[in-house]
Amino acid sequence: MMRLLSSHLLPGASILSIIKKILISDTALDLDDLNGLIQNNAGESGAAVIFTGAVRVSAEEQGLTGMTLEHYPGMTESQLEIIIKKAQAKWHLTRVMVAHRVGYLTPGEPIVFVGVASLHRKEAFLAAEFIMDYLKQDATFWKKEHYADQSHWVEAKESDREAVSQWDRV
Amino acid sequence: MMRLLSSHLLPGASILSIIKKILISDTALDLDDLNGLIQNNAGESGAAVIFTGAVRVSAEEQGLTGMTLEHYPGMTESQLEIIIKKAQAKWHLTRVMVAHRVGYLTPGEPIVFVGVASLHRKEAFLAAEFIMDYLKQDATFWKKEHYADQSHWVEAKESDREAVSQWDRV
Amino acid sequence: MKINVLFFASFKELLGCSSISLDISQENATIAGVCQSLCSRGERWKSVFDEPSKTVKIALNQEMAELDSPLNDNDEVAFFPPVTGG
Amino acid sequence: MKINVLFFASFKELLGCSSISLDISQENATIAGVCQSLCSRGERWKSVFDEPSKTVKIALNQEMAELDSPLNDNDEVAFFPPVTGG
Repeated sequence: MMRLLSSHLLPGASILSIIKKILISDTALDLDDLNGLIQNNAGESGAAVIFTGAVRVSAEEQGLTGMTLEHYPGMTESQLEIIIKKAQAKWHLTRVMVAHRVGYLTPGEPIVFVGVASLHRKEAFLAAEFIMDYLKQDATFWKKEHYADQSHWVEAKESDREAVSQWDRV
Repeated sequence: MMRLLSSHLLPGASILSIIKKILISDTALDLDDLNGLIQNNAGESGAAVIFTGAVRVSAEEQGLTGMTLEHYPGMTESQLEIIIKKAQAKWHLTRVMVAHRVGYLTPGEPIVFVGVASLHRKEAFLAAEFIMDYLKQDATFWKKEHYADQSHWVEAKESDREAVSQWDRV
Repeated sequence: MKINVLFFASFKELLGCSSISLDISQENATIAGVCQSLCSRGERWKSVFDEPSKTVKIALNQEMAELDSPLNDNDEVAFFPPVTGG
Repeated sequence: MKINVLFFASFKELLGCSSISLDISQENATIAGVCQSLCSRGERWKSVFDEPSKTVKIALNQEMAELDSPLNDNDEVAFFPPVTGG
């Protein structure tokens, strides 16, 4: 079930129509659809940056069989709205799409999608990274990792708190 | 005609196989294909950042009918190789894809695609931005803008030279 | 007053409970009062809510809150560990 | 010695020429020597290659080069404006 939580296309702005969407989904994220929403912008934007995070199986996660993502319905969406508004106050963004999986995920599956379009590439890079950093710190999601013989909740990382503190300088 | 100029999959590295591709194309970039190469990485990477630049029609370019992209065959590819190698020396990248259009493009069409996958999001963001900044400064492409009543070659921007000088600090 | 209390992630698992409805007296109407009331439910509850550490995050009506935040009837209070999404 | 000279973008248009094969004497075997030879082809050529400005970029065998870079037989020299891709 894919739920589009907010989506508005301002009719007045012919070239710079602003598209903003938040999606929390308990089924696989359709990356082609999400990419298209940001990248196929008919020349109104010029620059687009997309971040995707997937369930990783590197040296640290050897033997990982899957992951469960839980969230706080209602609060998650309002936290994401706040983060996007903060980004829009800093940079001129023509399109913003944030999508996040919940439920059970297998290795390689996308967890999160952050896409922004802008007139200039620097703004697009900064905004996408800003939204990801704040999502990591403020959005009410929790990960549980499953291995063959055990499961455990993922612990928050100090590096993610540091990532957010950098933005005070921007 | 899509020409893949370099592509190697190191067979030894089972989890961290490195994929690196450069593509100069005189037909439309297939963004779905390019996105997939970076985003569908079977859990080996975790983080992926994609930048796309398209022919823009904002206030500055009102009335733009199209754009011609010219390049220096041979030198362009070797410059892109050098840029990617510099990025790989700074960050651990599991996948890198750089694609660039040449020929005649209409508004909204993608000009450039830079995609990187990595274990960590910070590395992916930095590498994608680094590659774009150096591509803008060093890769031998030239843009000519077409309007109804005139055409002109685009002038290089001071801001692009400044963007590259930032990386001395990283 | 009636307070709806939610638990997420490891807290939900540890306590075996995802939500609970509490009756809180007017003089106990802060989040600290909710914690005090929860402690009476047993040792596991006490381990989390007796002097809750920094790793116990609190939301009041879906916004981040503190132990001394005052409560009103029908408020929603949530307890959860630091978030780990993305 | 034989030098293959290429022109790109606005230079190609201005000069009406995308490549030219030059014969350069041993004592003139630098890129400055190539510029000198090109100047003899007319006013338009002179406007670009007589004391070429910073906006004339030079590549020798597909690597960036300078006016004093020495040349060898069959080298490829390219002249172009600052790049504007991406």
